[in-house]
Amino acid sequence: MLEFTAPLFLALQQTTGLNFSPFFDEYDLGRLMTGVQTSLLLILCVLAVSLVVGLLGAAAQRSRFWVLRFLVATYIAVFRNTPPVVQLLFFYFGLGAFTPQVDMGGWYEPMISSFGWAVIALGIFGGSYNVEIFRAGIEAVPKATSEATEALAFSPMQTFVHVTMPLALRFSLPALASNLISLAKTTSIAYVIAVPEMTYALSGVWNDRLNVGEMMTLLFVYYIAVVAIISVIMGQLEKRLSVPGLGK
Amino acid sequence: MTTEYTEAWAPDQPIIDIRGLHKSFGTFEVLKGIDLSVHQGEVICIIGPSGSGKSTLIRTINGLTPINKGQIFIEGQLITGPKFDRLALRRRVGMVFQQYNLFPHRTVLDNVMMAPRLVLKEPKAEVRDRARALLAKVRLADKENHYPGELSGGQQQRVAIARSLCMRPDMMLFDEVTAALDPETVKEVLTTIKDLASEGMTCVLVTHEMGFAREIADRVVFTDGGRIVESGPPAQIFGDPQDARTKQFLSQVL
Amino acid sequence: MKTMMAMITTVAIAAGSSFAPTSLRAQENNAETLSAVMERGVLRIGVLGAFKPWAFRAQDGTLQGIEVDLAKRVAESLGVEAELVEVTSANRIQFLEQKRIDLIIGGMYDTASRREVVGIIEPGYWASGPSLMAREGAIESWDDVAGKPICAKQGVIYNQLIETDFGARLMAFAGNAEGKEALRSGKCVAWFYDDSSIAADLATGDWEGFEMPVDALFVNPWAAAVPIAEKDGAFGKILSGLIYGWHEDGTLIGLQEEYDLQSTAWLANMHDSFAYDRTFLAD
Amino acid sequence: MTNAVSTTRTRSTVPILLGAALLLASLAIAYLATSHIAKGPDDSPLKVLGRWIPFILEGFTLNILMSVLAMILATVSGIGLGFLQISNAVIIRQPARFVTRVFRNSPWLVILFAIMLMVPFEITLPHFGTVMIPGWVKATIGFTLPVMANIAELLRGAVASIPTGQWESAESLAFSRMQTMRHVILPQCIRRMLPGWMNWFALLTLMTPIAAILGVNEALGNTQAAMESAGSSPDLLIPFYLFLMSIFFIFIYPVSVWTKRLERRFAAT
Repeated sequence: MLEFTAPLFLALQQTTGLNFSPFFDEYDLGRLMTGVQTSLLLILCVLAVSLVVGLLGAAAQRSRFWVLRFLVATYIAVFRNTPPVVQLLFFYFGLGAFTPQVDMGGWYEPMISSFGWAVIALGIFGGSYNVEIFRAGIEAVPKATSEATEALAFSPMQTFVHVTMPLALRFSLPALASNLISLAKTTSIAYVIAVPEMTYALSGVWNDRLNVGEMMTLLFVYYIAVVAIISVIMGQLEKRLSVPGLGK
Repeated sequence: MTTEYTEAWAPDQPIIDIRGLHKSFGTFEVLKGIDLSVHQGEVICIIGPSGSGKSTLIRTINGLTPINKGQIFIEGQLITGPKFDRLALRRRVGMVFQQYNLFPHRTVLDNVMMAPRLVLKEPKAEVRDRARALLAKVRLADKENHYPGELSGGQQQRVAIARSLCMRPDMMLFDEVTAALDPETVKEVLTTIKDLASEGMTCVLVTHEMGFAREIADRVVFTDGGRIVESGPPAQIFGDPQDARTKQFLSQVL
Repeated sequence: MKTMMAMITTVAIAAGSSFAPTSLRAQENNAETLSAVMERGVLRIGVLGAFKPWAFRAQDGTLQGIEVDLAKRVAESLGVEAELVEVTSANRIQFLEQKRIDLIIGGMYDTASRREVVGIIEPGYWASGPSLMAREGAIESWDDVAGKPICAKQGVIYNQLIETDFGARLMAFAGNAEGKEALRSGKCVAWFYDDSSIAADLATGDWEGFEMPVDALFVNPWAAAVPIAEKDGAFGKILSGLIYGWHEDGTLIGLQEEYDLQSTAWLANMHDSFAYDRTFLAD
Repeated sequence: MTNAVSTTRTRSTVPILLGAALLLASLAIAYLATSHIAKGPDDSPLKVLGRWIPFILEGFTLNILMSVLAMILATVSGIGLGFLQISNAVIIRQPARFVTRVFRNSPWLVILFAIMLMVPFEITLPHFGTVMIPGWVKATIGFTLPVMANIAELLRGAVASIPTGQWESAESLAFSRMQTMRHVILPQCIRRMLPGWMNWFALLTLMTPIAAILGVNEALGNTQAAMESAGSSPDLLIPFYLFLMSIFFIFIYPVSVWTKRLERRFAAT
């Protein structure tokens, strides 16, 4: 790839002074590629964890046990009202100190890497918003619908799985899309615990090459593209799940 | 048809037997002692001013609304006791609501098939055949792949009736099923109910359609203030009401 | 030696108080900073904030340390107030370019690429080189880091080396505190940073069970820096003279002792080679 | 009303108690987690924390200052941008939408980096001479931009949600577009925007610690500096970070509770 881009971007640098080093310098290209891969994987994992946490939380909120409901309420209150950066640092440095170490053949590494902690911390952070979104979705399902299922002898579980959840999911989609997008953007703060995602990778490049403007432009383009991709996927999902006459 | 359900009950006994029923919401007493029995194949219309407890009464019959005092027997079984299996009851008693309450994310055919498949775990092919037959019966065979949102209110209400019938209930409860409909679609729903009644289905209806009540009811029950004021054959209630309140009510609605 | 002599002469001229006005006027085109500083009465020096014992926050919130000391000395020599601006290694050059600060005294290596963008003041006032801090016995030689996670700090110039030359996996944190904490809690096998800083950490007694198992990869002077246009202007010359003086009169070695740092060969050499032979003063 | 459904409704009117309980719990956890590894009674992590609390709180005032200033700037500029977005002229509308889009879709940290590194630290104004922009001011600008874009979007959404009948009836009364906007549409929009606006304030405040990454001495930066100065002992981490989370929580939680109440009240009407 480098042999195609290098002449072009070297010429660009000579004529305009714009230094897009990842497109002609092998080391910087490596950083960029690691950055893209790590960032995409991080976003994917964080979104997945946040969705699972959100669903579990929303289900737990409907539990008959007040202790469980109180725990979920506490979880939401704490994670939605404290800074995500501090949460991340707290998880990584605070709780990370108590995780066991794994023998890597002569040296030890923590069982949960900085990437792992970023997934956990950001997933839980994003999940606290998803719980509320799913709850709102569930509350938007007309009560009369579950009345009908009751009259038809559905069990509460059957009602939840076959009627409430499918409807709640559809009602939640727009809010969910915007939360997932904002969560994907928030993954950039994994920078503080040295996860080699995009912001980390490119800041490394501009520290060494002093090409802040160029790398910043790349960074903006990257995140706008990521947001666009998530919007498209969520839009497609909304379209596929859309049912004539529902939600209009 | 109902032998596996109860042995003590014989078809000549009341299929629904309500005794001394009381129900309060908070401090407000909605039902102040209702006694009502319905026999198999009977069509009962409950009429009365709004707030008189008609809807609450019909909802207690399949346990949607828990009661405070009294007893309800369905096919000889006490359903108001603590240990009663409500799900088993609801398989026997079909109910249709004012707001059709179809599942908007499922097609018409799926709506009809869902309960027998999930609750009764019946084989798919069998349920599908029955569902199609029922949709044909409510004259909606051509709409089976439509979604509820694409249908008119009257059509949705007929799907709701088919959906209930697909559970093969022994009796049907109709809670003001035409109240939310446009006038032009009321008739198609009433026709469906009439067909059902003429086939011998036990039906209890809460309705504001006096003409319809007069036409199909075996017995009309007038409730007011949480009590049954009077009941009797439609000719008697509409033609020669005994109680002053009945007279006044009928003079307002007729 | 010839250049050294030339330098000293120029510095002497530049710093000589009676000649200052003339020389300032002569250097007008590249004396912007100095005149701005004098006019303002405030010298803004960029120092690191979490870089013990060179620059760090004391409990009362004030900045203290060797570099802070030096920064104040510069201001004092110019007869202006010192305004300390906390910078990070990732932003100090930008700060200087944008004229937010007049001068960097912030643990910055003198390198060829930096000489292209900022005015590096000769001589350096300190020197160090990249080394490792690790749990005792964990690392024996530089080759031991291959394939292992190594903590470092964002924006340190030699970070790249440990990946390219030794095949380690670099984990760079925004601040030293986080990087060292990551080492302590076992997130990486070593902390890759300056030997001087590591020695300072080990000297505090807070790092029992840790060691500096390898020699520095190289020894690199730390230089103060001014905007590139000022390097050969009055401001650059004055600084150069001041730093020369600190070597010569033992100020730097004194600070090394004051802050309980291990004495380094580099400072001693500088002191020896700059020392002015005053024996002739003896009667 | 059936039992199965009613459980979802019974929630969340214990906010203040919950907050207090959380704070106590976090301090208790901090104490339990650290007391047994403390070196001695004089040097326990909580004692160390106690000594540094004024320094951390001093940093926290900067967080509040940044968030309040950024919110004011973002509200004014966001409303302006929002109006540009719904302008009738394409030439105004399109650039406004583009700006909104860029700032809504970029991470806070990236915007902050961009502002911190690419905006000069000193500007020359015609009458004031050279003015220096301190780091926290630049950070404030960096925080303003994403909030501005989102407030613009809030405004656009709120205006769009006003039924067209309102516009038509105002038009039939011979109101100009500006008059309609001022006297009919905006008063209704403010009500609709309020919960969203408060949400953004909370979010903004919670993002301010990222300024520490770029060297602003706010609460997080001061917390890290404090731990470093206190000998960066590992048993400081949990109490220090928990304390930091607690002060943000105490500040933001009432805002969230209030926002939720407003949301519910507006949803009800």
